[in-house]
Parts: sequence; structure tokens; C-alpha cells
Amino acid sequence: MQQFPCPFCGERDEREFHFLAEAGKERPNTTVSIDDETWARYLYKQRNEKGEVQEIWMHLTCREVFLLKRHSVTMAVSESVSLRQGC
Amino acid sequence: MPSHYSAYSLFREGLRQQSGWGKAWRSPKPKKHYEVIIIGAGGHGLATAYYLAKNHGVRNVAVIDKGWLGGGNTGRNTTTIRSNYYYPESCALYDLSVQLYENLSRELNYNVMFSQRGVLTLCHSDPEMEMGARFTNAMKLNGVDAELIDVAAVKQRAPILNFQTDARYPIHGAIWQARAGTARHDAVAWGYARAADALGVDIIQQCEVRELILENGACAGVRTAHGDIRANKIGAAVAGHSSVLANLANITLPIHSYALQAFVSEPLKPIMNTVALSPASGTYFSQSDKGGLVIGGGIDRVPSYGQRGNLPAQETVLSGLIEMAPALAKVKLLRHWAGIVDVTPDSSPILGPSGVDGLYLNCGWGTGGFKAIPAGGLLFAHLLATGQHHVISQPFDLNRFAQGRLIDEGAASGIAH
Amino acid sequence: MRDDRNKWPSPVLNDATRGDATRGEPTSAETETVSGLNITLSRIKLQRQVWVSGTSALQRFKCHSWPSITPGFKQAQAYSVCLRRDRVLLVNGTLMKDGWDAQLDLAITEVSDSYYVFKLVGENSLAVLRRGTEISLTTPSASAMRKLFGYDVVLYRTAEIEFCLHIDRANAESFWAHLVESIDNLA
Amino acid sequence: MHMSRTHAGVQVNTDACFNFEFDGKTLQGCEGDTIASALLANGVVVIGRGFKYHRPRGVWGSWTEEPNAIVQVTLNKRTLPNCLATTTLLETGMQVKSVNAFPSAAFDIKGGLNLLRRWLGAGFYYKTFMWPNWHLFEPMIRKMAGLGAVSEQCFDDYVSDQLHETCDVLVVGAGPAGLVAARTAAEAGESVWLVDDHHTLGATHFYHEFIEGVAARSWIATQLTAIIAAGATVYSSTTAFGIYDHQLVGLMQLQGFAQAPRLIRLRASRIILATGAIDRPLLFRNNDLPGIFSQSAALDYLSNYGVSVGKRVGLASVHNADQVHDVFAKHAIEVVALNPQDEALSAIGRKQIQSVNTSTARESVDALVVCGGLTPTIHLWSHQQGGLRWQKNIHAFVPNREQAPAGLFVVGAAAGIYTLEDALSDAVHVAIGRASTPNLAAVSIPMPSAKTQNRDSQWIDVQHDVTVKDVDVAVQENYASVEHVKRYTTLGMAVDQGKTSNMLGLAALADKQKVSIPEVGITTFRPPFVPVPLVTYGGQHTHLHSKPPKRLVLEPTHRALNAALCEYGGWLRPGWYGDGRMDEHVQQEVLMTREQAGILDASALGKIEVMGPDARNFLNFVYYNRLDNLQPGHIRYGFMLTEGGSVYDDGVVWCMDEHRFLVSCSSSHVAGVEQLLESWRQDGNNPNQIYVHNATSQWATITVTGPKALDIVNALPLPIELNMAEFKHMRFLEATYQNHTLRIARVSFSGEISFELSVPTTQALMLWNDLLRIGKPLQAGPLGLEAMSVMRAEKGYIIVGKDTDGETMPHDLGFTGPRANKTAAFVGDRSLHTKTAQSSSRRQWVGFTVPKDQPMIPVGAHLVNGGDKPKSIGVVTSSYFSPTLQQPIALGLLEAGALRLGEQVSVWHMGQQSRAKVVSPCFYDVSGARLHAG
Repeated sequence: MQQFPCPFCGERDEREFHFLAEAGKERPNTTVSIDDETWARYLYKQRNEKGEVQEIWMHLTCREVFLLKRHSVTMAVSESVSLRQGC
Repeated sequence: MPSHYSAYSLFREGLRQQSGWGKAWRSPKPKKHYEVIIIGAGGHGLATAYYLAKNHGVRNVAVIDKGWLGGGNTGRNTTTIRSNYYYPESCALYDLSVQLYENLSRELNYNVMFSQRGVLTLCHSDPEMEMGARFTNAMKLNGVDAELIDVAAVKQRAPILNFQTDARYPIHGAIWQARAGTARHDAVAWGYARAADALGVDIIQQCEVRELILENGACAGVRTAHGDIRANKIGAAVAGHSSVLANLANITLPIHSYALQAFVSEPLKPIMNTVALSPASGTYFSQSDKGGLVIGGGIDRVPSYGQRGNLPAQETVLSGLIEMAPALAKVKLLRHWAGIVDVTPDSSPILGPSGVDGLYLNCGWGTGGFKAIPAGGLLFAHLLATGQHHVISQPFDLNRFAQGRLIDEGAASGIAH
Repeated sequence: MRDDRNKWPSPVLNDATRGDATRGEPTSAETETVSGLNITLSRIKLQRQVWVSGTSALQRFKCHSWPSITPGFKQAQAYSVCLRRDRVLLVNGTLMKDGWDAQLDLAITEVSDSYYVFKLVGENSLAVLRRGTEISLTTPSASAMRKLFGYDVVLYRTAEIEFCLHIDRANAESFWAHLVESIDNLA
Repeated sequence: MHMSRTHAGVQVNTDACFNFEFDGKTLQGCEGDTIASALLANGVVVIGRGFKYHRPRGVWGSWTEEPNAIVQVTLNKRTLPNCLATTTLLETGMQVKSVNAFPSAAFDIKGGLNLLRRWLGAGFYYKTFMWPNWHLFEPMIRKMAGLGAVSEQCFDDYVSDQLHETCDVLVVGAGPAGLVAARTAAEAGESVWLVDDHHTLGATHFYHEFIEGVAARSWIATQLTAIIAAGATVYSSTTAFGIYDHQLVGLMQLQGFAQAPRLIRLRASRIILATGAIDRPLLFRNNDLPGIFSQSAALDYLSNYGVSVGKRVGLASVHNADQVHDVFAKHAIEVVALNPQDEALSAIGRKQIQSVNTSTARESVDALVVCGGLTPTIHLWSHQQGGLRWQKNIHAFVPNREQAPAGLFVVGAAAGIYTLEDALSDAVHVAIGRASTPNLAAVSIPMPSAKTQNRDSQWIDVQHDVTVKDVDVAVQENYASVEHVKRYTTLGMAVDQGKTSNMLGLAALADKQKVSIPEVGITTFRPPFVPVPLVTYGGQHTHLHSKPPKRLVLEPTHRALNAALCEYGGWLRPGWYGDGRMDEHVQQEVLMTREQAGILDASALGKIEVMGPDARNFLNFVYYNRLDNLQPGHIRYGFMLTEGGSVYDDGVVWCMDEHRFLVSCSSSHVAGVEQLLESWRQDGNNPNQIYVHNATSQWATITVTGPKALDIVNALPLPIELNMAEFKHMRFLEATYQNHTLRIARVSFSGEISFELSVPTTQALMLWNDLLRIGKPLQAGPLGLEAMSVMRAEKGYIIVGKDTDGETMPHDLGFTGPRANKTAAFVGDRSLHTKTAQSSSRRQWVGFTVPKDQPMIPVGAHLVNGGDKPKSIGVVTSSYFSPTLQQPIALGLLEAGALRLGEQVSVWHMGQQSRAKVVSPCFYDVSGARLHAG
């Protein structure tokens, strides 16, 4: 059972967290024409690195969506970063 | 020289202190060039090499692996073989595999112990029985054996399950596939390795691919711990590490790697003669010939390349088992481990060209690679030998994602795969 | 469909059929109580509970976080509990109008009926909580939201060895059963 | 039987003796005995049989490393298979039976298999049983395999208590190094846990008479007292069975025989392993004979249980032989010193060792004590992939401190430190977090290799019957890697997980390949360290605690009304009211509603408020349907899609005011919808302008539906009177009811005029009772979900998840507008225009009818193209006998269905074919006159 630091709450165990996506995915502007490949890349392609990864997670209890930097082999967590400003 | 295996040879070798057994496979030095290189000496890679040699006469083949043959997911799974799928595309693929398994021991002259003891997919409510009917009909229409059986028939096949009416998930019936079953996982890898080796395939173990040799946008070989090895075509069958390999060719795949845990209990006298899956918890189990309960369930919640188990997933899977068969709560767990599985968005595999000339992919099997080894090997061999898809592998091409043509079994049936 | 009325026992906790609730007045009487080894679990009623969300919510209401002791609870005075970066739970506060307050940039929703509220008192309180999640008095946390036995709860400390738990009423029955079972396990 | 206790022993109370049974014979044991110590005290030598060849086997060890002594135990009518006799505490009245032996361990009818040994070597089953096929042989093989039999009995109250704990320092193992580490850390002010799997703490020490100049026992007692005084938590009978990510240790705490052990998930900042080392067996001919013991076990039985393993004992030891000699001599045990390296060493005896052959003599003995070296217990270290180093002088893999997993430390013999002084001083350093480089070169321990002769009688893995010869053959066949040898021979894969056999296997492999052991490598250790009952992992979340349904505030009321309670989308809700057959009640409730009115508890419906300046645009993005033009007081039906374009949920959205909306999603999707809203809110939108409040539980909703719904609602004590001409379909308003807010929405799932009435949950009973009271004279009454489900089908409304699957897109259901016209971006938009989404053969939502006299179409039936090889072109998702229309109706998804209306189609179910007519999915009130009545 791993422990992740919620940028707001602090350390909680992994059962309180939900993996959302790899970081850096930007939704294409769908009001203009985009090709199938561009859309499929956004929807499905994963970097899936073995090693240091940057991911977007949700802390299910306080609903914080944040950036988590961790290692996908050792499971060591290096940092969690809030995505929120002005709060 | 490889020995032929039979009751007679076993008797003879018993008399002469086993001295006559030859090597199951050689340990050759890699050549400078092959017609085909297959990266990954797991079940899929070895089977591919075997069918390349046997079906297509392509014998100048190397299978290379960074570790030992059969040392990845092939030797870490729960050994279930079945073709209880919903879509025609999936049925064609997985039933081809079951058919190949049915004759595999004799074909390879190696007992892979395919035990067609049947698989029960339990239905716990009236709506699940309706979904079971939809599923069973689909299988039958796709030419796969299936039956929707009632609770009495489930009890007859697996009396150790929970038939109490106040169970959390009472059993209403099940989808039954009689031809499904289990096999000895290591034997599948070893059997294919031995047969491929006998046909001239070089199996090169402990030889990590560090780079792909890319020339004019095409893949021309591999750079390994033992030097460069070139080939006309390269096939990758590296399961959970597919993204890492793809990265060497500067491509990204629609794959995420997760740890999938499996569990084995202390050996017991026979108590369970079939395989049972409960969709309520995603837990399934069978009993190995050695007597251990072999238990599996869903993937861990955290994307991972770490081949370690994790307590929350264990709690989910094993509490699910206790609910399925409360009498087994007292059974002791002997060992649990994890394999790294390559999960695609639709949980169906990817077979086909990678987008880089000369490099082909066999990946994305996720939690279901073992059952597909013979078919995956046969279809991948066809692709590598002819450059063309076999009609069965065509739908599983990488291009399905851009076309929105997913083959999403989970979406269709609500039953985990 | 399968009729499970006999499988699931009748709820232990219930306020729809209780006393004058039918006439719209909350009861003030102490309700269900379970005692165990150095611990008492009981259900309590609070006067009012309101969610207030907004960038200024935390500053506007003096918010309490784990493991500080929430003042006001004992005297049934107004207090507030921090739920999220931008949300507080106001307890026993003044009546507020539901909806978006454009003046204050706050979203307001009354949730008095959403929660069942339980109180754990006694030396073994923390031992019971530790059966539901990884928690200690030395690990602070800004939010009172936690998963306990897999359920979302609001958990805060109201005295040295006294804790208050708010749980969505739809899950309260099974959550209560977990607490009772854990109290049994203390022995 | 003779009791061979030499003295009281430290752990047993010889004044408290009681009876127990072994293989039907009544024996006597004492308080504090393990089953093994009691059997030895009673002179029982043969305790089990080998897995494969059924050779007689006796006790070898005295704790978890024991490979042989596995027994089935019954106590108080609870039977457990495969109990380790060396660790199971003996209790009065225990019935102990050998496993895998019939009728008993002493006389096993399968003992003859030993004669067939030459044909049954490693992997023989891979080479045969292929003709005609495996199924012919498998049942027989299965029966032969397995150890104990598990009963079908379910134990009452067999649920594990699970808890979470944290500490600064966990010390695993209460030997001298562990005690010192725990004491040092505790006295330095850290919160310390000390756990040991033994029943008594400090009982693992038998080599030294004095520690730090003090008698060993009193030194241990002093340490323990100091540790407890320093505030440490100390547990015996507690096994650290696995280390998981982020320094979480799984601790199994025994609660007595056949009681569910407790699971403690302990997170420790630092974990110090003081797990000791395990004696290695020696390889020589017949080294598996009963009566051959490990050196540490022999000492353990002697000092802790007062049991001597023999009167004239052979001693073949590479480590501490002199000390052992002295201890034995003190207890008047005759010792025959043997050279462990002697190439001619072999044991002789049938069911028990009788003598030992050496190159010079044949010695009669009644027991043989051996030590082939020590293997540090590094399992827990390996669980976290800690690095290992080959320590040549002691011939062992030891933890490499430079490759330590985060927070993990090893001290004492587990670290390869075999001298007490070095171990203690190192433990002190480690405990206070100081770097320490212990001297591992102080001791040299040779590692005798297997004898060159009789390799098929030198046993490496005694439980799985693996010999040196098996390893030789595996190598000869090129199963040469350590993983291949393990799997091919099954070496180290038995219940003991190779605690004694692993190193012997590596040595035999290295020997055969003529390489060094580190070149061979090592196999990975997997948790758990010892077998752990499934119940311990499962915890409380079983039976009714497994995903329990949510409960309605009105459940007691429904019960009082005799409701059938069924699970719908994670809620326990009334399916129908009344006893007996469901169908009749459902028919009656449908007719009641269509003719008068039905009153339904709809409280489970989602009620998620979305507020803020950006709320409107946000919802317009999250929903398929346009919401940018929804007026206050209006309600709109809509779909939420996945980014892949499939329908995730359907529901209605209310516009409360410009900055406040209510999302009323389906009851099964509330949590999912709320999570989706939150993740979109914080990802790609401005979260400071949008707030999502899930107020589902705050409001109870009661639906009144049917021609008399208006009369009923207007009879409530409300300050307003509803007027259908003004209060149109898909509108809502707020009123006051008994001083509480009442929300009235005119929306319908039945096709009749319907009002959803929502009040704060604690007021639900009052409203429900009022409605029932008012409805009664109008023949209106409670309505269950089954009847509602029939009515919505008559109307052609979908239930997402039942009538749709993960591929269904909104245009498949006839909702084509937004796909074609909506200009703003919305979730899933682009996916609605892929090649597949545009296909003309998509499965579309249609109805089916059959003539009145024909049976209903089964749900789950497929629609097929005719011909000999029927191909699925659709599925039937819902099917009912319509009480309103008095005929069977069905709904489903059919390829290009919208173009096939009026056509006949083949229905295929379990091999049977029938015909049905494709019709519009709406069977009732097609014009909407009833729904829109005003």
C-alpha cells in the first residue's frame, strides 16, 4: 500500500487516490477540423515510461486534481504539485 | 541432438540413469544477420519463431531475450486458456488459440498439460443472467462452444462455491465453456523453444536489446549486449515492456503498463475441478495439478513496472475469493507475485506493422496473453513471413484506434476480461 | 429480480420513522449508542450543516484541520471544518441561502440531511479509526475528508480522545456496522 | 512410547501435561510444546511422507524452515490442513494426522513409489502422458498430488481484524541483535515496534551461555524489560510476512488455533531486520532419513523443550561444532563426531536412521545432527529487491548495504555477522542510524558440496523430492538458468519456499556447471515469508460488507408496506410491493399507474449542483446536448459521453438560475458523474468559477406519476396550485411544504404526467405518507421499480447500461441533433466523427414485436442475418409482456435498425430461431398527448 502526498491534505494511502492520465495531454481544439490521428493520439497514446513519470491524479476524498512525479519501477514519489492557483 | 519424448524413451532413460537425454535447446552464439529477429523469448516470441520455421519455412530466425526464455509473463500468469469472448473478431482469435492448444502437446512432443476442465463465468443476479444469455448467444453464433447453465449445473461442476441464498453474490447460473481450461505455463514456453530450436531457430538468452538500428527510417536490426545483429524484419513481443521498446524506435503506443498479481496457495487434495470467475469481484481461481489454488483478479490501481504485489489489490482479490468459496478462507497463501501487463484502451491486443518499416508488433495482450500464445505466434509469423495480415489478425491492427474501431470486450459485455 | 428483503437486515439507524421527525422538527434526544472496551460510539444530531465553496471559503471561516481540536463542538456553537482547498463544512451556523452568492463568490448548499453524524469517545477511539484507515495524531492533514473502511467521511477531533464523523446517510448503515465490528475486535 | 525429555526445558511446563492424538494414537504433551516437540518427546520419528515418492520423513527443523513435518490438525471441530508441526502450539485434545500418507505416516501404502524413482525424475511428466491426451492421466496425477485435504466446513466468525499502525522503527526478530537494536532505538526516543514470530520472545538463542558476560537468559530478560520500559510495542506470535512499497510491512498476528489471524499494516520509517540465519542441510546419501536434524533444531529442542533428539548422536557440522559437542555432553548425550566433508558420508536405515557410514567406519547412531553452513534469512530484504553480495568466507549471499531499499536495514546473522560481539555493536550503530561496516571476515564456514556418488539419493528439496541428480539432469537438458532449474525440478517451490533447499540447489547447479555460486545467481523470494491464511488478507470486506448497497431513508416504510427490496445500481430499492409472484404485482402496478397513479421512491436519483459564473458553459461542454440556452425553471434531457464518444449517463439538467444548475443523473452513476465533473472542472476549466456540490443525499424524491398525479399533488398542503397549461413538461418550480422547500419537477420516465417531488431527506416520510393518504381514495398506491421499468420500455426510453453498451453513441439512439449542429466543443465530440462512428451499419435503437399469442423474446437473444451460418446483427436488451398493450414488447440495438422499421427480423436464442417485427421503440402514447397534456 503506497502513500501519496496530496498537495492540499498531505500524505494519504493509495486507496484514496485515482490515476487520471499522464501529464501533458492537451485536449485538441475540437471546434476546428482535426484529423483522426491527432484525436487518437490525444485519446490513446501513452508515453508509459519505465522510470520517472509525471501523472495527473485525483485525491478522491478532497477531489484535488494534481501532478504527481514518481518512479514507475521503484515507486518512489519525488513530488506532488498543485495545479491550482489563487486558492 | 534433441531427444524424442515418449513413454518408451522415459522407460529407457530410467534404466540408464537419464544419461541419454539431449539438450532441450541449444545455447548458440548470435549470428551477424538473420532473416527475422524476434525480440522477447516469451510464449509469443517462441511460438512465432516456431511457426515461422514450420509454417513458412523461415528458419534463419533468432529469438533474443534480455533474461531467460519464458521468464516474463509466460511464467507468471494464472494459466487459464479460454475463448469466451463476445465479438466475432475476438472469438476467431482466441478460439484459434484454443484449437491449437488442443493439439499442442503432440505437435511439440512436449506435454503442456492442457486440461480442458472448463471455465465458469458466474452470474449473480437476473440482469447478469440476461447478460449471460447475450454473451452465450454471441459465442455460439461465433462458433465457440458455450452454455448458459443454471445453479444446479454450477453446483455439480464446482460444489465448493458459495450456494447459500443469503450470500452477498448468490449464484444464479453461469456461462460455461467446456473446452476452456488450464495448462502448465512453463511447459508452453519450453515446448515451443525446444520445437523451434529443433527447426534451426537460434534462441539467444541473456542478450538485452539496447538500441534498434534505424537506417533511412527503417529498422534494420538490434544493438545488443553481444553486438549488432541485423535482420530483414524485426518482430517485438515484449509484453509489458512494449512501450520501452517502441521508444527505441521513437514511436508511442496506446499502451499502459500495470502490475497484475497472481496468487498460489498451499497444495491441497482436489477440491476444485474447473475454473470459476466471479464478475462481482473480478476474482477467479482454479486448482493446479500440484494441488495449489491458483488465484487471479484485476490489475493494480497504480501504473507500474514494478514486479511486486500490493496489499490493496490483494485485499480485493482475496476477499472476493472468500465470498466465492467461504470454506477456502482458511486455506493458506503460499506465494504471490506480479507480472507487468500491457493494457490497451480496449483491452484487445495489437498485431501488425509498427509504423516503422521492418518493425512489427505483437503486444497489448494485457491480462490475457497466455491463452493466446499459439494464435499470437501463428498470426505474427504469418505477418512477418508474408508482410500481410492474416484475416484473423487484420482487425487488431494499430490503425483501429485512429479509425475508432475498438474491440472493447469489457464495453460489450460488462464482464471483465 | 431477486427479492433481498430478508438478506439485508432492517436498518439499525433510522430517523424517518423516529418521533416527531414526521412533523418536520429534528429530534434532540440522544440516539443509538454502542459501548465497548474504553469506547463509546453514538449517533448525534447537529443543528445545521452547510457546504460553502469558493476561493475565499477557507479564509472567511476559521477552519480546523487534523488533528487540532475543533472548538465549539461541546457547546453546540458554530464551527467549521475544512473539506477541500475551496470548501468548508459549516456546522451549527446561521441560516444561509442555497445557491451561488455572486457578492461573495461562494457556492452554498445546505447538507444537514445528507449526513449521519457519529461520535467516538474513549481511549480506544483511535484504535477503531485505525481499523478503517492509516491515521495518526502525529500526521497532520489540512482536510477532514478521509476514506474510512472505504467510505468517504468527514473526520475531526472534538476533544482529546473524542472524534466526530459525518457519513453520507445512504452508506451510514454499513459504515456503522464496520465501527461496531471494530469495537468488538478491540477485546 | 517413551518420553525422552532430559529436563524441563525453558519453554514447556512439564507439570501441565495433556493428551493429544497422532495418527490415531494417544500421546502426551506439555504446555508450551509445539506439535513437533511433543511428537519427538514421545519418540515419534516418522511424521510424514515425501510429496512424490512417499519416502518416510521426520522432523528436520524446529521452526518455519521445517520442510517435512506437515500435519492436519483438528481441534474443537475445526480442521486445518497443512499445519507446520514445528510452529503449531500444541493444545489439549488436538487430533494430529499425517498428510499425503495412508493409512499413516509410519505405514504408507504408496511407499512403494520409491521403487519407481528412476523413472520419475525431474520433469518426467513433460515427456509423456501425451497420447491419447493428458485428460486420461490428469485425474490420477491430481489425486496423488496435494498435501492435506481442506474441509468444506465454513468456520463461524472467521473474519480477520485488520488495522493500520505507524512507527519510527520496526525491529523484526527478537534474537540478541534484534533486542539490542530495539532497545537502542527505543532509548533514543524513537517509537519502536519489536515483533517476533515465536510464541515466546528471546527463545531463539541457544548457542551462547553468556552474552556480554551475563548468563544468556538473564541478559535477554534484561533487554526485554528495558525495551518495554522505553515505551516500545512488543509482540510475540507476530510474523512480518512481507514488505511492500513505501515501507509498509504486513504483520500477521496469531489468535490461536483455527482463529483468523489479525493483519497489521505497519508503516515504519525504518525497518531493521534481525531475522537470523537458517541451518543448511548437508548433501550425502539418504540425507532425508527420519532422525536427521539440523543443528539449531537439535539445540532448540534440547534447551527449550527438554527433548533430546537421540542418545547416541552423530554430529556432522561445519559451524560451531565444538560448542554443540559441549552442550550435548552436558546433557549426557553421546556424540559421534563426523567429518561433514567426508566423501563417503552416508546414512543407513529404513524408516529411521540407524547408522552412519564414513570412509573409515560405520557408526551406530539413533540420530544425526548436521549443519552445512548458515543461510542468512533475507526474504524480507528481497521482497523490496534489496541488493545482495556473495560473502566468500561464509559461503552466503548477504545484504549489500550499498543497495538497500529505502528505510531497510539488516543486522545480526541475517546480515552475515556470525560473531556475537560484532553483531551487537553493529546493531547499536544501525539502530541509531549511524553508518556501520561490520566485519564479516571473522568467521569462515566451508560449504561442502554434494558427494559424487549416489546423486539420486542426496536430497536437496525434501518436501518436493528433488535430488542432486535432478539438478544434474536439468543442466544436461540445458534448463541451465537458476529459474529454469527451479521450475523444471520444482526445487524450492514447496510449502517451505526453499528455506533450506535454495542454497543447496544453487550449489549443486554451480557444481554441475563448474562455475561459482554467484555466477549462477539467485531466485527471487516472494511474499509471504510463511503461508498466510486467505482470511487474513480478506479482512472485513466480505459477505454483506462487500460493496453493500446504499440505503433509502424510507426503507423501513417500504418494508412496512411489504416491499420486495432489490439491488438496482448500487441501491436497495423497492422492486414491487407484496408477497409472492413478482409478475402479478408488476402488472397490477403498471395498470394502476396508467389508469390512476403510482407513487415511487426516486430518492436515489442524482442531485448534483453545479454553480458559479462558468457553470453554464461548463455543462455545455460536459453534456452532449446544448445547455447554453437552457432557461431558468427549465429542464433538459441530455447525455454525458466519454471522450470516446459512447454514452456514459443520461439524465436531466435543471437551470435553477443563471449561475446554478442541478444535474439529475441516473442513480447508479452519481459517484462517477461527480468525479467526471470534478476532473473536467480542474483540468481545462477555471475551477474558481465552477463548483460542484453533490447533494444527492440531502434530498429525497418521490415521483407521482399517472393521470391522477396532478390531483394528488394539488391536494398537498401547498401555497400554490399547479396548472398544467403553465407548468409544462420539462419545467420545475419551488414551493413551501410544511415549512420546508419542496422542488416540483415535471419530468416523466413512465410516459404519464409525472411530478418529481423533492424535500430535505428527513421530511421524506411526511411527504410519502401525505401522498399515500391522498392517493388511496383515488386508487393510487406505491409503485416499484420493476413496473416503472416496464412502463419506460412501453414508452421506448432507454436505461443506460442495460439498453446501451460501451459502444453506443447518442446518434444510435436517435439523438442526432448536437452531433450535427452543436458548434461549441463538448466531451466526446470528435469521436462521433471517426470512420466507425459514421458507419451506416451501426446498431440503432429499435423496438420489436411478436404476435400476441407468441412467447416473449428473451433478453439476450441476438438478431441475425438468415442462412445456415447466422451472423449477429443486433441484440435484444429489454423485453416485457406489456400490461398496457397486452402483448409482448422488446427493445434492442439492431444494425441500421432505423432503416428497417416494419421489416421482419430473425431472432436467435440458444440455437432456436424465431421471427419478430422491427418497430419504432415507442409503443405507447406515440404522439406524446398524455405526456404533454396540459
